Amino acid sequence: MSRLLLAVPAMLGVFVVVFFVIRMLPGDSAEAMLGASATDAQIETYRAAHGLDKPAPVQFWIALKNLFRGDLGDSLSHYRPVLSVVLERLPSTIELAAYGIVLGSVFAVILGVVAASFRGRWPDLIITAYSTFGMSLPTFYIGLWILMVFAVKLDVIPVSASAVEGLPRWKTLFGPVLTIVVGGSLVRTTRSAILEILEEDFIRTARAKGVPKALILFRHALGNALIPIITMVGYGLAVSFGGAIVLETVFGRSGVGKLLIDAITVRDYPLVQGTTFVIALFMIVANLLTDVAAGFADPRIRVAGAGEL
Amino acid sequence: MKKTGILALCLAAALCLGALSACSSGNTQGDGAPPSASSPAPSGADSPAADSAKVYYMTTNFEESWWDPALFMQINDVSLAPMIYETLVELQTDGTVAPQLAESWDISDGGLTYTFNLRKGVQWHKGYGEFTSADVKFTLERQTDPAVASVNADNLNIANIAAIECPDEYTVVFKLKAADVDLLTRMSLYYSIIVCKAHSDKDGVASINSDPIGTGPFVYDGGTLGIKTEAVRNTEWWGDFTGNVDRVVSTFMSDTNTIYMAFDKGELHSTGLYDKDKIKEYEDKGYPVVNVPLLQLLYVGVNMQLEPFDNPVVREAFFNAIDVQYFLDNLYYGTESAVGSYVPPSSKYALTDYFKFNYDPERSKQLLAEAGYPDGVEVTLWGASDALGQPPAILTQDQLGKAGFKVNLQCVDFGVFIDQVRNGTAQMWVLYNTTGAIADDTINRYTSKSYPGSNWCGVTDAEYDALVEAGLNAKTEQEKYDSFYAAQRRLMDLQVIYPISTFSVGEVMQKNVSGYKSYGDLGFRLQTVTIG
Amino acid sequence: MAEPFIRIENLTKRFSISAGKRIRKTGFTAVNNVSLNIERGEVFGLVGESGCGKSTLSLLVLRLLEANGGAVYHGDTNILELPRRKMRRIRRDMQIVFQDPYDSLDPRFTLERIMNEPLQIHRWGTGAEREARIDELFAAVSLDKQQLKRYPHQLSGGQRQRLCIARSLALSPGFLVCDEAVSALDVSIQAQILNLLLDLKDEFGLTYLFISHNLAVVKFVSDRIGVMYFGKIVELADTDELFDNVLHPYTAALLSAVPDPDPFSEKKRDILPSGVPSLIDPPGGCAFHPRCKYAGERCARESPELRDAGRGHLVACHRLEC
Amino acid sequence: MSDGQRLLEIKDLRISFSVGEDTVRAVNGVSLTLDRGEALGVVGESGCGKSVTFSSVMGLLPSPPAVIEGEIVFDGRDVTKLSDRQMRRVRGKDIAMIFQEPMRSLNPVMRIGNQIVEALLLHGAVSRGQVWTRALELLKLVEVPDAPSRLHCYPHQLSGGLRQRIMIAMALASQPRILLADEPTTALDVTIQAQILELLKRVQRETGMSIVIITHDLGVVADIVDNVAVFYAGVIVEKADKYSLFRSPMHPYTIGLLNCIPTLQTKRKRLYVIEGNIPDPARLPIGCAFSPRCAYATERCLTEKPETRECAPGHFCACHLAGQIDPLNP
Amino acid sequence: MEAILKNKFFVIGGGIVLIISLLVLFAPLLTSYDYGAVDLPNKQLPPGAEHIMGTDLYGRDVWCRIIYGGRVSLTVALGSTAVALVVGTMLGALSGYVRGTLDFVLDRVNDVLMAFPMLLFSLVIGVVLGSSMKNMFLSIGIPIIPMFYRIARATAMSVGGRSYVLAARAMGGGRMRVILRHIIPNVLPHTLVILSSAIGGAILAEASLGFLGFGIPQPTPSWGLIANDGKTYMFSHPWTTAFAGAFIALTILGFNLLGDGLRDWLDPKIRTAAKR
Repeated sequence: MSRLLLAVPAMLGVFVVVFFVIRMLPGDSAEAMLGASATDAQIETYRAAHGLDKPAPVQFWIALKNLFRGDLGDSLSHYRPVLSVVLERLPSTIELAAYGIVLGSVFAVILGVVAASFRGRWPDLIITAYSTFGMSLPTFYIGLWILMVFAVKLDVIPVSASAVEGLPRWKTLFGPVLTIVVGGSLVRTTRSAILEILEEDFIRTARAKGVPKALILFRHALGNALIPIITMVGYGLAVSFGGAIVLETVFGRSGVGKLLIDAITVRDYPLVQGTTFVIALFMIVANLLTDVAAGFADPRIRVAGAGEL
Repeated sequence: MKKTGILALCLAAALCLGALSACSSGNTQGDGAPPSASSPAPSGADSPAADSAKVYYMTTNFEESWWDPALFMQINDVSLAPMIYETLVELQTDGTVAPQLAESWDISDGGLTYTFNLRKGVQWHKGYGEFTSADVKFTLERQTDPAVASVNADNLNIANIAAIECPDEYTVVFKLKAADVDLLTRMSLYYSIIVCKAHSDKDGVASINSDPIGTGPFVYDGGTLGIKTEAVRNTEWWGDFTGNVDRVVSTFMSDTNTIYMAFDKGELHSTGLYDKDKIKEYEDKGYPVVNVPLLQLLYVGVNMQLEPFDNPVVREAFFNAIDVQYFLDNLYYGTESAVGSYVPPSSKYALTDYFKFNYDPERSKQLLAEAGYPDGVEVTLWGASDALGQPPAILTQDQLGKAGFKVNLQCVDFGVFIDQVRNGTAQMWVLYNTTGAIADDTINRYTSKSYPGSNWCGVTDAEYDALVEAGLNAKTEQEKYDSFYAAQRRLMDLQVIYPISTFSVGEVMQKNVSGYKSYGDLGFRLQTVTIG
Repeated sequence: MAEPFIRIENLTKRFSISAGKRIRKTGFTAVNNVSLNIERGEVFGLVGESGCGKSTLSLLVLRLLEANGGAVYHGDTNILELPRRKMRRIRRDMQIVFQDPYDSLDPRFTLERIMNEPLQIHRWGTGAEREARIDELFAAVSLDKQQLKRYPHQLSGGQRQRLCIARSLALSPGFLVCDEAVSALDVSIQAQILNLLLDLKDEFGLTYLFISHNLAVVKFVSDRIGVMYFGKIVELADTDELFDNVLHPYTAALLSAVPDPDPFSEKKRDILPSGVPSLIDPPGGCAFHPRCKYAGERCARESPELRDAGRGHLVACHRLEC
Repeated sequence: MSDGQRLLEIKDLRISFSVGEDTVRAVNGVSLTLDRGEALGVVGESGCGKSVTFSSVMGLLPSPPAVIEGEIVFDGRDVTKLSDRQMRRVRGKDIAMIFQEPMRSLNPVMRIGNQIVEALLLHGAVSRGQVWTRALELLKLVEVPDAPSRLHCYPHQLSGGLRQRIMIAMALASQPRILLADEPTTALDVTIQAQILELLKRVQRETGMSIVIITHDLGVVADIVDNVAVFYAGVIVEKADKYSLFRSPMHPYTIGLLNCIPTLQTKRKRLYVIEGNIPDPARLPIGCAFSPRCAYATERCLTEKPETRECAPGHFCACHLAGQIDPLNP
Repeated sequence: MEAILKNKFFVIGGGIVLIISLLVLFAPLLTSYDYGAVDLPNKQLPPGAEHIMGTDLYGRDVWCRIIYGGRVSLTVALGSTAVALVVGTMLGALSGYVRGTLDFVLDRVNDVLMAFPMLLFSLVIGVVLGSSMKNMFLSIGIPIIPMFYRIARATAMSVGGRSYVLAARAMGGGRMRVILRHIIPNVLPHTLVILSSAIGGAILAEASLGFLGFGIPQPTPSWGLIANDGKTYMFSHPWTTAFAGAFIALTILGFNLLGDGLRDWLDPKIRTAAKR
């Protein structure tokens, strides 16, 4: 609950930072949008029409007032309210991030557990090497290869998923999600979390009780390892969202990441502010959810009441 | 220890197999014929109607923004626009104009009155009624409407139009203040696309951006700009629709690799490529390629207000430092040609036979030494960092390096690039410069009143200004040609712009696509195209 | 009687915990209005079970923890109100030895740097004088000089505790707090350190506040002993007086609970029921009444004050008055 | 008291670990027996090998680092040779173990009830049906107040004493014949310690199982056990019934220990002290391990490892000078 | 010290990083080509005798560009992570030990930094400052600061409670002295451990920025740029991207193994697990 209240200053912080940072970008929307052949007259008309000629503080005050009314202003490059442009593309990015994180985590946790249980022996080395290697390859590299293999060679999915009508959902997601899963870094976190927990005293008690190895691993060790893993998932979101920008370019998905890149290129201030605001909101809510989930997994937080001294 | 570990391992393996089999099973659902020469319905398209209706898949790789022609900077700002909208007259590839929405026209009292007789029975899309002279009047008058915020008022030379009259539904009369030799050419270009008055009255000024209404061979059929837009064939189109395309789908794809893969798999019927290697590759594989010249020119410009280029000797050295032939042979494989002036040949009033390049790096070093830079001069070369801008920038930097120029290359984000040149802080830059079909803007921008601003080269030459002034106010076409030619010769002599080559796009098409016709205004249109 | 070396008056410390969802601040009193005097040259023992507040008291006396109320007089100045700079000078005279020898030495410091730190903080003497001082201190705690270049993790538990003692004596303080100083050591090493502490007291005329949960160790080393329960001193007397004439029921229970290393003793064991009550909602009146077999109705109502029951034997229990 | 029927026999047990170059010899030839119903006290300072010995009895030492020689015979079988699967049928069923740190020995994310039920179900001691009632009985056996509500608590909601009782309940789940208690009360306050010791005495009396108390506190040993074995540097230096050990100790180390611990009866102002440091298992001296600290060390002690001899009925000692040292004033 | 040399992760990782650093350092000796020399007629040559790793789309020798590019990529990666390490550790230590309002403010700033996807933040700063190598230190460094800040703050909080800190204060040590002498030296090992994965992240970020067109300006070579140059012909002439990608992957693998080795060696629990 209290963390939610903390999110408000963070959100305002994001809004202010973005507002002024983007204005420091050299060149403005008029120049970037109208291109090299624009005449001075065209640039003046464009600036006047979109209120770019007002001084920054005035623009800031207007933007802030609109923000509280939930209006993120109109996009310069899309001639539509920013909110509608962003909401139109948000689902595709959220869908990508969600499937990526969920499948990625499940896949990574299993590999992490296997690696931990075979500590030091060949499965551990293979899995560690794979996960380190997976993390080392640039996202676009993995993405393009997956596209080449699954789309062109195996003809399992279309290359430009968004172009084709009536495609089953999993086909639109297969490429990008596989890229996230392959590049996932959660394997190492799971492995080290489990290794650390296997040293704890209650594991020794469980062995003294005669609990078999697999049960120790899945019930006792994994149960406790979930807490650090979930927090890492939350943190991994910031990284994977960055990756999403690259993924959307490679797989031709029109998501919020790509929208933001182009908005920056054409200096569409309202759109950049709106998109960053929505992304930041989504990120903070996601971090919050992971905190709550971590709290849920750890009874020491969920069930208050200090032990009788 | 052993048993349980293996159990966990099989679990992981099972998961992977499961994932793989799930997709391979997808394969057996019969995803349409593999990409063969016949009708390459995209393998992903499961919709049964694929084989009866001919759907043309195309792509755009830049961000499309809005449908309102008043905001267009070029005809292909929106890929489907040329097929949805139409103008009064059509620009032919040879520069002459032919009837389109206007069946005939006549010019009277010394070029001050133009009377257009409109085609009868032309219907606006989606039942917005018949096309009348009121639509033409509305299209021109909305240019000055602040709600529209049009950027094309100057292109249409609105200030020179005294009045527009509609004596009846099918005739419209333009009363000019002064003679405008290029009015007809203007009427054929993207900024004079006729928009529907009824639509604007009924749904408001901004409605054009959410639901574009035109009179062209294709009708807008939904989708969002920047993601995917579609248009369906206009069965009641007045013109002769010789092709067999029923629907066209334009998808936004920005990664070149993804585009090549989609094209190789037959998911795209055509795509515009800049990369000459790739074009050559497809040509060798027997794909039909149409070379569409663009109103673009690759050039290296310098700012004569900034040191060292304020010294004419340095500028002369610069004019000997770049090997145009190397560009033509190794970068463009002979598909492009050298240029006579800073205005590309495909633009009206372009001077084609004046500037001759000669490449003499030694002479350039010698000149630099004379100008006081015995061991070469330090300069910063600005370029755009996108896939199009990098190759010429790297080539230029390499060649200048061999001619005594120590070049610090700055390939930056386009916004940053524009800001540098417009503020007059960029010494030297290399760029594909876009011009209009009529050269007015390009020639007018180097007059001293435009510095700093669009006059990046910092030219403040009275003689050039006078020649440009005379050209703009020329009474007859010939007079305009003469003064514009003189102006171009004057600027080339100042040696501030070193034109390298023309630039064109290679429209690569699937083998079964035929009938593509190129148009004077370089618009991409499919009404004559048939999918085999 | 000379002015007491350390005078503690009504010292109180409350900790607040905002427990998770409940924003409302709940808290508990770890040290509840404690007053006691420590004479110069005396070993004052403080004994009590874990959670009774004895360690917190030690941190309050050295002002490593800010108290919520009361005063600590060193000589005639109340150190709780001293400004930072003056406080630094007073600290030279008061030092502390902690329980866990592995936790009280910075793993990244060599022994030499550890010994030099106090001298550097107070810019004491020149390089040579410092080296001599360190040799002198190592000799006092019988540590080998050659080990100066080594790291703490290369020493045994006993050696590390000797190092802590040497470090605390570097600025020749008058007052030394030993907070469970021997509890973490093995029995044979414990005996060596206890003897060392007593020798150092005589040699340097130190005053000790010796804190431990082990009654036998406190009895052996202390001149006077205070018994703490639930943040309060429940009984305070000279060592022999306390053990020969136990008054407070809790102290009696403590004595009986200590396992006697003699198989022949038929010590009847009276086992206290349940455990120490939760600090978050303390019982009313005397904190011990829920576990005390003599508890009367007054005990539940009113918390008893420390009163002198003769021969300086202070006790806080209603049973003795009536 | 034991009824003479042998349960466990450890014969010349040696355990060493290799860490880096040096090998840590934790146990250097330990032999002892445990009969049914016997309460054995195992005393020694840290690093003397007492915990390692009984961890190996439970098969808790992972074999790759640990090298185990000698035999541990239980129920006629040598436990050290059993496979992990076979050992799991013994662990928790016939031999149970509780540990020192109650705060960390219970799984923090599992409810108490589930952890007990897990112990019950493991060895088929109880069918699924009455497993919860059996759990409640166990909690009553270890005197946990209002047991039903405790089943649903998490470990962090209980005090140290309560948690140790839960550990004992879990250990008794399938009526083991031996209970190993490694420093069961060290981390507890003295009043709680008294409660737990009383509980262990009562449980042993009622179930008749034999119990091994590993501790460094001689007071705990004097109170609860029958015989005492004193460990030093991985070897048993002295073993006898508690009365003869306390009244007439023979080994100088035992004598030293008994005299250097302050008790409520101690009057002297200075403690008797055993000089020197705790032996480092990685660098043990050749002769008697205690020789560097022994006041009576002779030339022979420095070179020759003393044999364990029965110097008096039931009183074993590993010292060349056994019987010649006056225990009262060393 | 010798214990660490036995840790196989450390040795393999260290080996890889060492080899690559040597290659990059002695680049001038290993190739005579100029990484900027354009030679279009023989562009896109496959690896052969003349050009061991073939040439890129401008005819430049790929092997030469990769080892020179290594200088840029490693400097950017090390520089940016160094910035993040120093700032993150300092602020984290301060915030974790001092707590109070400073901690609250810094924590909120950290939340703001964390609310941005890493790549986006680098991108904006890169464009604002201009993407010279020096500025890349900031544009890639700043988004990584939270990674170090979080670990430093958590460790500082636990170290703050340790007895040797209390002892230092008891000796009269001022707050600054305690932080510099005790808190930071004991926090640093923990942040150093994640330095390796941060370096991996930095190299990837530089590559991704290049891919999106906001990388270091041409013709200065960096691995990310080389991989990006070859991207358009990735399937017809794969070697440019393959070699660049391999070097990126190997370096990151090396640094990560180095980090693993460091963590196992630094974390006494794992190191002494065998001795139990």
